[in-house]
Amino acid sequence: MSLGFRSVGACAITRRATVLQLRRSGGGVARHGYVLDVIGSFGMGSGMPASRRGTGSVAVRAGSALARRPADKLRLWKMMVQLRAYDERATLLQRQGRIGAYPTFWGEEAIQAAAVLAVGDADWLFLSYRQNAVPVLRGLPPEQAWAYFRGDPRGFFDPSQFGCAPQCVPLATHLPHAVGWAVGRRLQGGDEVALAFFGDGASSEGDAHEAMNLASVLRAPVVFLCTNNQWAISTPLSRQAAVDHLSARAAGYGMPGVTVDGYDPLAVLGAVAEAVDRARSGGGPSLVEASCYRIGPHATADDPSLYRDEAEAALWREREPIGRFERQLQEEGHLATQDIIEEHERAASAMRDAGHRLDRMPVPTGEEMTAHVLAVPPPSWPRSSAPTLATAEQ
Amino acid sequence: MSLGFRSVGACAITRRATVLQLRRSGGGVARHGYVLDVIGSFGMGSGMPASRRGTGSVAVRAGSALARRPADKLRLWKMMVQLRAYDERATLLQRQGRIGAYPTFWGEEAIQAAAVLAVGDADWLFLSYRQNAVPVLRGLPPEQAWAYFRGDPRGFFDPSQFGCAPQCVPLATHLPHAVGWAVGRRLQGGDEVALAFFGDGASSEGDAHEAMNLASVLRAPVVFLCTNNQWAISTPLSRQAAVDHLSARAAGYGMPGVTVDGYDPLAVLGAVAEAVDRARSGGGPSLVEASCYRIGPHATADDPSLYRDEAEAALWREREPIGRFERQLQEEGHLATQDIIEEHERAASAMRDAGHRLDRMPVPTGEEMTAHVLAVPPPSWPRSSAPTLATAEQ
Amino acid sequence: MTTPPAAPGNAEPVTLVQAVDAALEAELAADPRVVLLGEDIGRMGGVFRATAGLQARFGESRVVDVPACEAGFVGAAVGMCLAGLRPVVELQFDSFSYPAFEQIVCHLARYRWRTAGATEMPAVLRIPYGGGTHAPELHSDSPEALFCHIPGLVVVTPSSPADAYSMLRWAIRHPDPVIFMEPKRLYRSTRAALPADPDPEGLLRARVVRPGTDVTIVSYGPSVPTCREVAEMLAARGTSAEILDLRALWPLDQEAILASVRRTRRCVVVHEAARSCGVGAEVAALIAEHAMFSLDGPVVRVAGLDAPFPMFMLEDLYLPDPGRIVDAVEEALR
Amino acid sequence: MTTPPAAPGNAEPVTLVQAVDAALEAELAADPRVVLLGEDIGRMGGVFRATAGLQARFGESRVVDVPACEAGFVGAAVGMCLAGLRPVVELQFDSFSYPAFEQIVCHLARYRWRTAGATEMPAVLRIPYGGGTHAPELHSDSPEALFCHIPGLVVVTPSSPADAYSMLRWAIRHPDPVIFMEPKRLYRSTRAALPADPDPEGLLRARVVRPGTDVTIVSYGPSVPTCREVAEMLAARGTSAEILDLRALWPLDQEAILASVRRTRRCVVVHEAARSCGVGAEVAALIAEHAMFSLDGPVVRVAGLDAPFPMFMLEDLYLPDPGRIVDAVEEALR
Ligand SMILES: Cc1ncc(C[n+]2csc(CCOP(=O)(O)OP(=O)(O)O)c2C)c(N)n1
Ligand SMILES: Cc1ncc(C[n+]2csc(CCOP(=O)(O)OP(=O)(O)O)c2C)c(N)n1
Ligand SMILES: [Mg+2]
Ligand SMILES: [Mg+2]
Repeated sequence: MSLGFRSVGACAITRRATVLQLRRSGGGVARHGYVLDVIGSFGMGSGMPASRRGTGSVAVRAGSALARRPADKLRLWKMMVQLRAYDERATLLQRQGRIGAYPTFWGEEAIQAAAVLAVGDADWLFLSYRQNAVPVLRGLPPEQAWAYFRGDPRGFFDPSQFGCAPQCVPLATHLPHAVGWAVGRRLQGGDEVALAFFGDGASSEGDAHEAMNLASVLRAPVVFLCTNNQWAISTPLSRQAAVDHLSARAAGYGMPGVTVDGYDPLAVLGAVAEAVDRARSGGGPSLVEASCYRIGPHATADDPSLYRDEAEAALWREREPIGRFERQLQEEGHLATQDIIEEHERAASAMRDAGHRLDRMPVPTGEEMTAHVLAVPPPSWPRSSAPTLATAEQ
Repeated sequence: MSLGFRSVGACAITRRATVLQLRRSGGGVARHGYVLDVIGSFGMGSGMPASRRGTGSVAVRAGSALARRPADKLRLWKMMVQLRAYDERATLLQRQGRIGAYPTFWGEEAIQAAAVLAVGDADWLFLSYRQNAVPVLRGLPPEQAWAYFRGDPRGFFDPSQFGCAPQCVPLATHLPHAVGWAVGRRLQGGDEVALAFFGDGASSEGDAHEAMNLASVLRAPVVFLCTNNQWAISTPLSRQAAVDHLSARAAGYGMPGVTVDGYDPLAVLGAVAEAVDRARSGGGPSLVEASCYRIGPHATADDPSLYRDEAEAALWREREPIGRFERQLQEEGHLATQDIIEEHERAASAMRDAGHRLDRMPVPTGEEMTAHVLAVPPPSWPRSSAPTLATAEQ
Repeated sequence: MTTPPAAPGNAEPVTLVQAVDAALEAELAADPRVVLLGEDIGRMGGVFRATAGLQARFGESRVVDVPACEAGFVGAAVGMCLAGLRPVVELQFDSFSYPAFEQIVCHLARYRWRTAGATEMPAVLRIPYGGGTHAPELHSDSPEALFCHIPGLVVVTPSSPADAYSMLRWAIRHPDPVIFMEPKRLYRSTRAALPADPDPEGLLRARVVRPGTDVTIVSYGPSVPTCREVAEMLAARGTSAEILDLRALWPLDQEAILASVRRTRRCVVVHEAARSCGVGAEVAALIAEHAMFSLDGPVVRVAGLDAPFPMFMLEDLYLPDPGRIVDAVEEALR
Repeated sequence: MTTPPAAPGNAEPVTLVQAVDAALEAELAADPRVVLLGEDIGRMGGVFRATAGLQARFGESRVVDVPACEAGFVGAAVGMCLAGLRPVVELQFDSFSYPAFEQIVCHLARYRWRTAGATEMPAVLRIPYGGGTHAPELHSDSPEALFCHIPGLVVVTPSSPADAYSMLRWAIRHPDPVIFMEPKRLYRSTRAALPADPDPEGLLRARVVRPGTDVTIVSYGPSVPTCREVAEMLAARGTSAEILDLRALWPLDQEAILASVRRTRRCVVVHEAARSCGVGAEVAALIAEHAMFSLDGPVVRVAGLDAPFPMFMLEDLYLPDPGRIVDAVEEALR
């Protein structure tokens, strides 16, 4: 068994002019990695088409301003390691035919972990398929998350138990849910915040617009977190939008918009935490864009070499967040090499065990097709005797 | 018969802090009336909520920069007068029970006439219900336009004959049509531009977003012209969007966005003409917002006193575009009072005649329900013998 | 600010739209989790005045005016259900349910299933539907069969003020999502007293509007009064027609339909929605599967055409009228 | 960059999805007004590879990759029709037609009518549909009946590579909007040679897949091969089943259905879409109206449940399988 992690040892960033431009902050050794160029400056720069002008108004956040307590950093790192272990185990399970097609999120761990850390326990997360492991960070057994990909209704869970809505398949359609949930909680006297993940592809759907506008009109406590990984299956960002940064949409809703480096967990944490605070204190919704690159295929069935240069993906793979964060934590003296090896091993072995539990889950019965469709099934239906499948218990 | 116009004699603008702020340009006697405040400045100004910050990036156009040849101005004015006569006659026809519910556009004549003048003959216009008279400016007999409101399929016309798509009832759904048409014409080697009207209410629909984004990605030659009249039936702009100017949306699509005074025909003409030129020369789509106020009810069946202070509407009524433009043309020496009276009389009488022709239109037959649904009706349908109803000919 | 809605148990007869208003008021008052969402429902009280007075009484956060974004606010209603509320959404007109279709099919109808029963979706979508009001294009559609084909939704429609009141109160309390189709043609056509004590159990059952022995006319919503008229005409000619008002379009009251047609041995189904794959097809199929050999005549459907609802000058030709229904009965009796 | 699509008249047998690709290629080559639109159809050749190689051959402006906005690009297709083009839109999966529903119902289906016949809408919406592929949630729906209920649309579905090829070429040339439902379970299940010379007249007619005398099994699309299998099983037991492949779901080939059931006097209808108000209901209603007294048994429907398409471990239980169909035939023969 491999250790299950592919942290990058050397900081071999090549300055490139493609899709997303990164540069070293301050010119010296990167501490918190990379901050995005001020968008206005490269938006106006060499060779950018005039249509990109509009992005000049996007606010930019430097990851370096957002250091946190060491304990938080370590917690964040452990969550990322757990996500990585889950993702790699899931990919393996798929290759072994133990689950069906699986949408890997390899490289997006910083965004997901930081977002979960930035919200409170009572806050809810609204997920796309690519955040399928986020409920695991909140206690869902991994085998139950995988049961979903095995086509087993036991993959379904009770959202209120984990503060996570189920992963949403139709793009952007969960964003209005986040708005309604947040407004609904506020109406009942709560101060909870909804955080909704969506992708660059999803940003083109009408529901993304309707949700952001509705949230801004109702001043709903919602954080819209866009994982802009530059790809929607085979569609590059340039074919998805005529702006480089989707945070440029925020101004049109009168809400703050910010772009952060999605490979920098502290930058994401800072931006999301600020947006969450603002939402909770009545300041309304925000749009946070975490820029990154979809390093893996769209899903296990996808062959990206059909539509993109995989050498580009390989370069981005070197920038993946976990190795970089570990290097930083080591430099700061919070982590030893041994800790790193042990944590990855622990996480990998927990996921291996979960995989075994998945194999032992009983096969669902046909009754489950109709058991939970309606609280009051019509008289013509056979009454189901199956209990609620809130969690898989073995 | 009244002269059919309610031009405002005196320039009695009160500076008010409500919905849309107008001020005199240059502080002296207004030439082209009023230009919008630079949005950034009043967006940041006294008492504006923080959520409005986003509007600071909106470009602003001064109407005064856009003088045109006198002949153009007179043509523009005559079109406005024709629209007014149509609208007032239609309202009368409705009161007399000769047509059904009718959505008056009283006060929006400057926007509609200027837009039609700004595009070329081969360009197409995509309309909402409130632009129902625009095809008349391009030759559709008024009685045929009214037949639509009488519930008569003879109100349907051949879009290619007038370069106008039929008025669209479901909000914003015609905006993607404009994009597809424009892309389609370009693919066939044409250089035509599509101009699409929509309202502040329509701007909240997903289709508005999808169309603007799609147009910007495809660099489609489309001008999106938003008549922001501050109301969507009973919903005020503040409940529709968290920005004061919907042109703020443009930046999010990487397209130019501009707000102009919708009561100033030359300001609208200038902004739309510039956007049309840009579109035609390959510069992609633009968003032009014409700010105004829905002076009339939503439609004849609506009672605005249920939801708004009609005194406010009355104030806006004083700012209506025709009287103001006439004053300006008089000051510039292009027009005498007698010309004004005569033109309004001519227009009103033409519309009165059209009303008579409407009354003489034969009642449609039941065959027309199925005649034009399919080019190839199924064998089980009775074949229709009715010919195409391209125009109502009497 | 407007006419106060009729109170339950009030002897004062009310119209169907007032009954809707009264039901909403009663449920808003009874349960703080009930929230209304819709375009123009607040100050204005809705384009049909079905929510008149409610925002004034219950405030802007329980009677919520929303921007023009049907997918957005139906989606928000799904989210509100997740937060434990019971949203009642007004879709302004039939055709304006189409932009919310994805939210309805993918989420409202499936969320309970997708959470293995852990989540309830007690939302109600109120949809004024049907023609006969001289309305503009796309304001007269009858999309109910679409919703009947979508698993996970309950679809109901009243045909009288009393049913509107009872069924809407029932729908709001029902734990599953209910598509509540309101026959807008009947909004103001008659008045009736509201029932003091609606029977919640019976509301998913078909109602015998008028008993008869020679033919069963199955209908619902806006066509029910027309069928009643037909029954009078037929009675004058010596034919006794039983009128069945389905009330629930999904699930169908299969027993009531089958029992009636087995008795009368003839059946006509009447609705104004398009014929193909409409509710009438489902009723006919039910009979073809379970009662074919009890019948002495064909199951005849009287429906809208498989053509767009026409411009309103022609709508009387499109809508099932007494003449067409009588012809169909004659066909069924042959 | 990918396998070249099979050429028409090529003796080389191809799969159904290759037949789709070949039909698109042939029409793109034959008519410069044909344009393809869809998510991932360009470089990638579509998630099912149904457009493989086409962008390389015809360029980015005729094989147009679009952002993820189904309403937007179906709406754009409506606009392209107005501009005189013949757009062919790929909706990536069945359920992703729902966000485009308003555009389909309000515009694609009504534009010709709304312009009194002056405007044609010769668009084709290609929708891969149905289950049986172990796909994720909302990737196995069968929404065809929804489209059959919408006036103004033609709805067709092939069940073999040869039909896919001929019917798609026909659909692209047809002047009315065609919803072209592609049975994704059959995309790669068999191979067949493409017809050199498809018969355009016959394509809206039902096809007798296998003649028989004792019972008519009416089906379409993905269920046709299952029905053929059932026919073999029944033949072994001495029952002769006639299999009718509808091909066109709207308009139905009423004559063919009625002629067959009048001959066999028994009928079973099979589809995997939900039962209520499905195509099976329409077929049964047609029989109940026009051939009831020719039948010696009930019209039995074998359909999906009125429940969401299940998670894929259970899909074999949901899909009409030979066992359920045989049971239904026995019921019809009783
Ligand atoms: C409404 C809808 N249309 C199409 C799809 C098919 N689809 C699945 S993933 C995807 C791309 C999404 O890209 P993005 O939002 O950037 O998310 P990512 O996959 O990069 O995480 C598409 C088009 C879908 N799931 N939903
Ligand atoms: C999709 C859709 N939803 C709802 C409606 C009902 N409706 C008709 S007009 C209107 C308000 C539109 O306001 P706006 O876009 O500002 O245009 P205006 O009426 O001011 O010209 C609404 C909600 C509709 N026509 N279409
Ligand atoms: Mg992406
Ligand atoms: Mg408006």
